[in-house]
Amino acid sequence: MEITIVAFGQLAEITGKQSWKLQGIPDITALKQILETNFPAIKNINYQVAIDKKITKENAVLADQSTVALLPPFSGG
Amino acid sequence: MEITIVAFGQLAEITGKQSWKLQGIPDITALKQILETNFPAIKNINYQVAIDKKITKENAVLADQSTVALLPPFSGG
Amino acid sequence: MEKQIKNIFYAGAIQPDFISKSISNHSTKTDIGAHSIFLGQVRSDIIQDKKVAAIEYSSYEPMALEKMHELREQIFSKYQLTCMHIHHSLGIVPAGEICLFVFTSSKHRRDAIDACNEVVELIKKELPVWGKEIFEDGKHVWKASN
Amino acid sequence: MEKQIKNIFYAGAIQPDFISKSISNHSTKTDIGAHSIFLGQVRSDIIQDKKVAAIEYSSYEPMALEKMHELREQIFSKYQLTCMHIHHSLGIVPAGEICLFVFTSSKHRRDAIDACNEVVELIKKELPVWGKEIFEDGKHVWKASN
Repeated sequence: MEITIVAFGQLAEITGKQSWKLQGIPDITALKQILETNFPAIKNINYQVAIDKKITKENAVLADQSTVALLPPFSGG
Repeated sequence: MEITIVAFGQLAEITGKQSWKLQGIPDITALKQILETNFPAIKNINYQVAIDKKITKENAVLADQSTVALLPPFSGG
Repeated sequence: MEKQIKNIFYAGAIQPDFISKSISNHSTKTDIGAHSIFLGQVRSDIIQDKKVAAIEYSSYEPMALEKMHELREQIFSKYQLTCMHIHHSLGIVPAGEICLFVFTSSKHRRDAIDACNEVVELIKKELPVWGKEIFEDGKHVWKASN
Repeated sequence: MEKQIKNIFYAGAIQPDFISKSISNHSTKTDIGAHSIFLGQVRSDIIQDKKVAAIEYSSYEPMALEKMHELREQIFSKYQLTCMHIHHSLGIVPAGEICLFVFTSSKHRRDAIDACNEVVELIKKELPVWGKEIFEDGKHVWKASN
């Protein structure tokens, strides 16, 4: 069970990377816990999570090969 | 006592002229009567009148040398 | 104090190049964050089975310019604008070409957008301008007010 | 049926010439009576006593394009539009230059104007795009959402 994480904006800055793989993460809640443990500054960002390009407000189970995007507040336009 | 009449759009078409002079017209009501007698088709147009570039909704006395504009409904833009 | 009356009239169709020059003129004004532009384009409407080929615009120019000056002051007192530019065609504008160009700029978008919307309505309602819709056969009707 | 996903991204500052070409492309569509255009321009804001020299835009592009496709369908189902064109910069846009170009066209003006306003709000709220405000000294802050 492997997922790909992609990070943008200040989240890419905090994590120091734009894309990486993780194994054995069952769901979004578990992923957030791991990320916030490894990168405590993430907790200061009001970020959203998208699974395979769809924003997920609730917890959700992660399927093998899914891509999880970490999205800081949008500021386009 | 002389005033200048200027007509625009379909009012210039109906009267056949864009500008002419009239003598001895005391006020707007008198002017409208004369115009509507001479050019009955004017009565079909919902026109406004401006004295010296200001629209006059009510009757108004005409001063010597004033310019009265006959303005059909605006359709700019 | 002298009133600075700006001319808004433009002979014939407003050219896209004129619009792009007007936009690029604002690149030195780095306090602007938003531009709102409205363009009126002449439609080839079908009226009584005949197709409009062009509109010929005429105006009572001295009155229109005075009125536009008043509307300008009204808009600037209501909205936080950096600038506003208005251009209206006079003479013949073929179908498909631009006859009205309204351009507002502001720091934040709501002022530019709301001012642009409002001034377009005021221009159509309050400026002594008339459109003569000319058909392909040369005949015409006077455009209904909008 | 295949979805036709349009690219909205433009490398660097959107040039005024690109805008004028986009306008003149519509002169053959003689059922259009009104165009509404919104342009976002990069401001040289002062933040913590430092002046913004440019904004560098990045996006999660595949998601942004899918989302824009949805927004497009939503807007077309709500308004009577002839067409809508959206262009958003990616990469560095210097202060004073254009970073967003939204262009709607319709027969009557209310559709173009209201659709343009609404899609600008949706773009700012829903597209995964980020602006990094770069100061004259090369340091940066992340733009606050708007």
